[in-house]
Amino acid sequence: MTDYCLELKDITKRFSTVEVLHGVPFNLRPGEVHALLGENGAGKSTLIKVITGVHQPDGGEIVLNGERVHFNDPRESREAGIAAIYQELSLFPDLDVAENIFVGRQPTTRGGLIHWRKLYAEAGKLLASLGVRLDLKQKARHLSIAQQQMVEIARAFSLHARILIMDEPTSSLTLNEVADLFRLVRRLRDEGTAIIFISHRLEELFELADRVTVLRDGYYVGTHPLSEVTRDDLIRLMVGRTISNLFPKQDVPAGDVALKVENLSYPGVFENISFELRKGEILGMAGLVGAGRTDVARAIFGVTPPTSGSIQVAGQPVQINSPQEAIRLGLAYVPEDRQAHGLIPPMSITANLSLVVLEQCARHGWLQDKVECDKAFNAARQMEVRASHIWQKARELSGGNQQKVVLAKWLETKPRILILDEPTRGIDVGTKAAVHALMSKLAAEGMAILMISSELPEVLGMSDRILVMREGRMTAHFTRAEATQEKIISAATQSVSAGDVQ
Amino acid sequence: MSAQTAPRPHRLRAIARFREAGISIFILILGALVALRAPAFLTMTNFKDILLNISILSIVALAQAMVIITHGIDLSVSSMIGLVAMMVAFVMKQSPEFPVITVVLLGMALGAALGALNGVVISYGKVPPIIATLGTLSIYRGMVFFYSQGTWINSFELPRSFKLLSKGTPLGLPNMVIIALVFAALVYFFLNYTRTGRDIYAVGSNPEAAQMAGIRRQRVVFLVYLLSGLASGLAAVLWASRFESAQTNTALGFELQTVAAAVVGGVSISGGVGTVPGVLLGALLLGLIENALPLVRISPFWQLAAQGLLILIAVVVDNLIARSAKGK
Amino acid sequence: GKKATGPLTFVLVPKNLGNPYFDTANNGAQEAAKELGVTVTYQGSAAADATQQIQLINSLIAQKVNGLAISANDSDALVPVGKDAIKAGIPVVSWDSAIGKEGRVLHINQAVLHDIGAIEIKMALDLTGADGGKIAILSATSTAPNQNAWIEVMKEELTKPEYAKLELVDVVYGDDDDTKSYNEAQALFKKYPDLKVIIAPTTVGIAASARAVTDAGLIGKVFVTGLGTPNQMREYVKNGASPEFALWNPGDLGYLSIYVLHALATGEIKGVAGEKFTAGKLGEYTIQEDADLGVNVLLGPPFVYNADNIDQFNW
Amino acid sequence: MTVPSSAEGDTLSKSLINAAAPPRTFLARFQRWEWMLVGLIVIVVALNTALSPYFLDAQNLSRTSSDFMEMGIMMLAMVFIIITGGIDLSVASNLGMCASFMGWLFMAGVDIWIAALAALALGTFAGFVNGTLVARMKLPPLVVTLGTYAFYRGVAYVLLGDQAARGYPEAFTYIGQGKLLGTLLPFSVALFGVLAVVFGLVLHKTTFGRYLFAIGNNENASVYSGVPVARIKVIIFTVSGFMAALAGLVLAARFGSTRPDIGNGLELSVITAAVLGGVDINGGAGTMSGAVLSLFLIGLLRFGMGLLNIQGQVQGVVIGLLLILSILLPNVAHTFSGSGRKLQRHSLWAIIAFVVVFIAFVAFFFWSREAVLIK
Ligand SMILES: Nc1ncnc2c1ncn2[C@@H]1O[C@H](COP(=O)(O)OP(=O)(O)OP(=O)(O)O)[C@@H](O)[C@H]1O
Ligand SMILES: Nc1ncnc2c1ncn2[C@@H]1O[C@H](COP(=O)(O)OP(=O)(O)OP(=O)(O)O)[C@@H](O)[C@H]1O
Ligand SMILES: [Mg+2]
Ligand SMILES: [Mg+2]
Repeated sequence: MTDYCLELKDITKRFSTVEVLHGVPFNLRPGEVHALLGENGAGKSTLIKVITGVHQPDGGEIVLNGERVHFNDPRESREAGIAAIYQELSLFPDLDVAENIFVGRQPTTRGGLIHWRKLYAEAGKLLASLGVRLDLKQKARHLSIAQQQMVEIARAFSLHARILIMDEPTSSLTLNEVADLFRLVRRLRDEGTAIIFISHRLEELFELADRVTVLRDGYYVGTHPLSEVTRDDLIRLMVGRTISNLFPKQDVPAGDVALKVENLSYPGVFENISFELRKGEILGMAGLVGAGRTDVARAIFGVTPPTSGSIQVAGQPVQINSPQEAIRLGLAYVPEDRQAHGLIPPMSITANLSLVVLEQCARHGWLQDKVECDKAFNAARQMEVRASHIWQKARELSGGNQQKVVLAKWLETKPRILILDEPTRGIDVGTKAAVHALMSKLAAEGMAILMISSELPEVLGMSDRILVMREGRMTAHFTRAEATQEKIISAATQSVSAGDVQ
Repeated sequence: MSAQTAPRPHRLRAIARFREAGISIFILILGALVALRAPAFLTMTNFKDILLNISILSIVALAQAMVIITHGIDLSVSSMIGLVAMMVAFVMKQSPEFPVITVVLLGMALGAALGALNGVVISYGKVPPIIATLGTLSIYRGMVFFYSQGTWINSFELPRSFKLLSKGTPLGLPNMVIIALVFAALVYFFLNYTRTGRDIYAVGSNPEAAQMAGIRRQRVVFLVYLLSGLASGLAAVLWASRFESAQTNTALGFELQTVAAAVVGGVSISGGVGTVPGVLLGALLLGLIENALPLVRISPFWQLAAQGLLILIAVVVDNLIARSAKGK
Repeated sequence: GKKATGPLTFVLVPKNLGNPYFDTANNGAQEAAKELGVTVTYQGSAAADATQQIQLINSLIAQKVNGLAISANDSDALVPVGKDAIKAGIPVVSWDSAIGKEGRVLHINQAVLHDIGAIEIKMALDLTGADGGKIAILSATSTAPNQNAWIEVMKEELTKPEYAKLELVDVVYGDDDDTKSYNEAQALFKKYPDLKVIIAPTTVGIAASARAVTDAGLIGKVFVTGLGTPNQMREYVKNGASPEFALWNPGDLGYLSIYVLHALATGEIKGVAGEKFTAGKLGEYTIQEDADLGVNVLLGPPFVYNADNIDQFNW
Repeated sequence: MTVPSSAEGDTLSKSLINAAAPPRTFLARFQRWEWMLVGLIVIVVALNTALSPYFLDAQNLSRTSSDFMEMGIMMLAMVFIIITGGIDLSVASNLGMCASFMGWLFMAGVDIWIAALAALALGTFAGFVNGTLVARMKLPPLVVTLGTYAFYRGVAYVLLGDQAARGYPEAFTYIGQGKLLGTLLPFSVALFGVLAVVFGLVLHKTTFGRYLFAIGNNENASVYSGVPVARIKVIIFTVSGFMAALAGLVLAARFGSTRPDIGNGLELSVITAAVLGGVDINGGAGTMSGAVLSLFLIGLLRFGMGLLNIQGQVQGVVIGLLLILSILLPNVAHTFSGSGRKLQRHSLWAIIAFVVVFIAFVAFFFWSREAVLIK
């Protein structure tokens, strides 16, 4: 068994009194892609962080190239040749794209000074090989989540590490970027790099990984070559049952127009966006990274009001200048960046869940603890949030569970129009099915849903109609029957010379 | 104070220059208005005086800016200046034959030691910067008092060579101005062309990410406070030389001026953002206001109000320009 | 108040600590303490600020000391706490800077207001010579009551015929801050290129002005005078930037304060006009009363320092 | 490791989360920090009682307590602001401006109560200006209030110049000097007590208070969640302005007069009290009880040191040390008791280097000092 470059033996990890990893073994060979799979909160990210030294294990040992190691912080693991992309993105908002890639190890001239020209040249090359078109001098602050993810990937690749760990790198990427990424990953693998890969998109695992290790509730379930298991096997290993009917959107007769958007523009970001959204309908919005879908959603929700164009809610023309007004009009928006916009990480699950409906938990401004607590408990239960209790801090939750809290929080407002931006980003298959079922149910009850998603199967499966955006413009509009993967991709990538589609 | 070339290729350079445009324009307008009312403003002596007056401020403000870029603040600079100035003055009084250069080094070393204490408490002791330096602000000031027992060192007790350190003009400009310019150039170089310099921005921009990216965050944080102490030590020597005295209340309240110069110069109080030219312009603006108000014969009772108002206007104008630049 | 028995404890309260002027007063006070066989402690706040000074006095009242001699940071703000102290049976006198009349038994006046203003103008004329010329005043803070009173006197003096050639062109404030005073002095040279004299009735301002004159190379063109301490001014008296300046002896002021407190605490005097008492080496004093200062004791005329005598003093 | 059978079942039927609230009684909410402050207060009281016979004297405590009330009044609103991640450096200047305005009006013959109301209005407006610049112009609070710090104090000088306003009627000075009928309790202390309760309740028991914490912990997410962030910021700065003006009235009443430099420098004391009280300077955490306790701690400590004739500067050193050590010591203890992080060789060298530098500094300090002072 000496051909393992990394071996974990009986890793145990506790957070205060709660044990989240119970003696987990894991091994990795050079030149393989080893997938890590498990439900939300199963302990994948924690395991990764134990490997890289973000957390120290409470038990067990880590053997790297035959030697027992102990990392006090990520720097040490990095020096030992391990590079990682964490689930929570960690760019430097005030540094530009190129410098973000090389931070801490900028190329220098012989005199030891930073060689800026070389830095930009190399960053450009790297991004080009990933198929990303980004302004190298743009500050990371202005990047979308997906773009940030690409920069993180570029950074990890530039390290030329012997072990590369990627925790849900594709969670907000679209097919094209994923394809580019996989091409690169394969090349690295062929060069002998060992890769740990985490994703909730099972198709990706089959496409890329050689072996898979499954965790459940912090326990080790098993390791299998992917050639020997089926999708259903994996799901059963993960959740202990099978899940059928992944995209169950029922057909509901569309009702009145709930939201009508006409010629919405924000110069330089998006132009002339027009669409209608009816009650009971799910309108999918597809597009590549940076197509401007999030910006449109934010404009509608009043975060950054559009400079021109009109919005009608239930037939009434409205002016939405702030999220508050949007909420009052019955809109809800589940943002794509849950850390920055969705959650208040240092506060409890309860406080997070009640934040948007705080007035309902209060009488004349005085908080009614009992009401708040009940509301939060029910909401968390319904969404199957996995945590020890509802007073746990949101930042201590696993990524997927955080996403569930954000979803639950917005559903609490009982919106008439729900805008979902990457709603199932980082959510495991089981819960994803539940979320999809929920969306379907809500639509059936008359809610109008605008769903932005980079996961094409989700868009295709859940939407009644599909809009495609490219570079801030609408380029196509399909009904469910017309839409195919190919058509969407082509609309998302090729500019339509004839201008906007109605 | 000429605009230095940014290390980045074209477009960003244009933006970076534009970033300082707001305050530059404001300085020009203010200068023009003052010149109209007070002809004495546009004289060589006056320019020299302004430069002299902002030299010390620039040095400390640059160090303060580095601290602020890491998302910290050093309120203790004024007390460090007070303490080091007193100690240096004591040494000068005791041994007037000491070569001036060693005194400068001594002052910097003493300041660095005080800064290191701040740095340890903040970086390794994890005490929030504002709390730690609010504490050392009064601790170091108390030490001045304890050290001197209330004695002041006066002009006649200081050797001439020491007084000339700040005012001599062997190179055309007063030494102090040259020292400040050299210091600014070094900081500029450090911040833009060394990894450690870039680490300062990285740490301020996202501390956790910096740690993950292998930057020794605590070391960087420690370093900026050390540098802040070092700069304060240098400033203290210049201060004692320029004002030819050391008193228990030397530089009292100066910390707010250094913070003001940095933030007026575009250093973001939430970390990660700030440039050397910006800080120099910030110091220049403050120096200009201080110089101009007496010259234009604004009633002394109005001076403080005018000063505050001008700072506010400068910040607002700068903000509006920056925002309209982003909107385009 | 009630007559204290036992060993007496008096407290000398300066405007703030760490100022040689006040420390010199304390030296005088300690000398008096030794002569009288009493204890004198020297207690001040960190900053020259009324709020802090009141806190300090409250804790001194709580300790039931036998007498307080206070140099007030704010003549009015200290009145209530002074009253409290008197009510608690503690005699309160003010020195150097007065507390409002109701807040103390009497004030120990370093020099007659008028004398100080007059001597400053006289020194200015000495410096300009008979031809006169432009003069400016650089004061401390615009709120300092004694400064303002002196400035008033100076303006009155200037109306006299012998000073007709002197022209007061400006009054500026250096806030007793070295840097600000220096800048204000610099600005004065620029505003008035033919300025002859700067009068700075403040120890901080006079030193800063003299240094500004020296730095600007204006020695012999612009002269500085006013109120200063010998050590601070020694350099500038010798280099000619400030050939003469005035001040009383703060040591004597502290000395006298303790004698007055002692006389009050032992019941030797009650603090009404006309009473007489002897203050050690300083001789006999009479308590007087006038409209501005209320009941007070006058230390004596201010002393003029110049190149001939300055080396006799070290404080 | 095998999977225990309990994990085999249907996830949906498994209870995933617990509502069991951690104890939420008043005492439990009294977190570690507050207990530490209580402990420190007990120590200070015990030490002072042992060292000075004058300390535990109702009359004395009553007299000294009013010395800290202006600070306390401003601190209450400052806690709000700091919890949202902001800061208000202009409070003491605003206090000065309002007190001066009142004095100016009074000297111009306006009835004192009308002048006082006008001063309250001015302070409120000044706070509103701060809030507007912060919330609407999106300028950092530190920058804005650094500007108004100079401006408001400047206005005080413009109003009163070299004059003092004096002669306030007794009915008015009662606010700062009076005691509640028949008791030793100063009116200002009672006023502060009532306000502290109100502010504490608002902070911990209302939606408004919850919003403050939300903003301090994640302002962006608060905006997305429909929290009226801008409005709340304007409100808290306005309240801070009002409280500064109120503190100005109390201080002017206590002084019985106003000069434009009144209350100079108090802002740092106010901030010190708040942060020593456990209010997180980065926003998002803190309690009103902690802040109030720390105010008492500082007051008792200063009074006690005053009784022991400890000089003002030394008192500053003690408070400074207290501020740093109260946070540093628990952190250090935590690090050393910490989880298996062993001391590495280079950190050992660093510690040695630091100690050497420290000793060298101290040695030089005393050597150079004695060379001059003792001769
Ligand atoms: N800092 C922490 N404090 C307390 N509990 C934590 C902390 N970090 C993680 N946990 C808990 O550890 C468990 C595992 O979390 P982890 O992030 O490893 O899950 P995951 O498998 O990555 O899930 P996901 O797919 O949702 O990202 C979760 O129950 C989580 O609540
Ligand atoms: N044409 C463009 N030119 C420059 N910047 C753009 C353009 N379109 C979008 N952006 C910027 O790119 C970022 C991504 O936009 P947005 O997040 O709306 O895209 P998206 O379709 O949601 O993509 P993602 O899947 O990456 O979230 C935004 O910051 C936006 O300002
Ligand atoms: Mg995870
Ligand atoms: Mg998006």
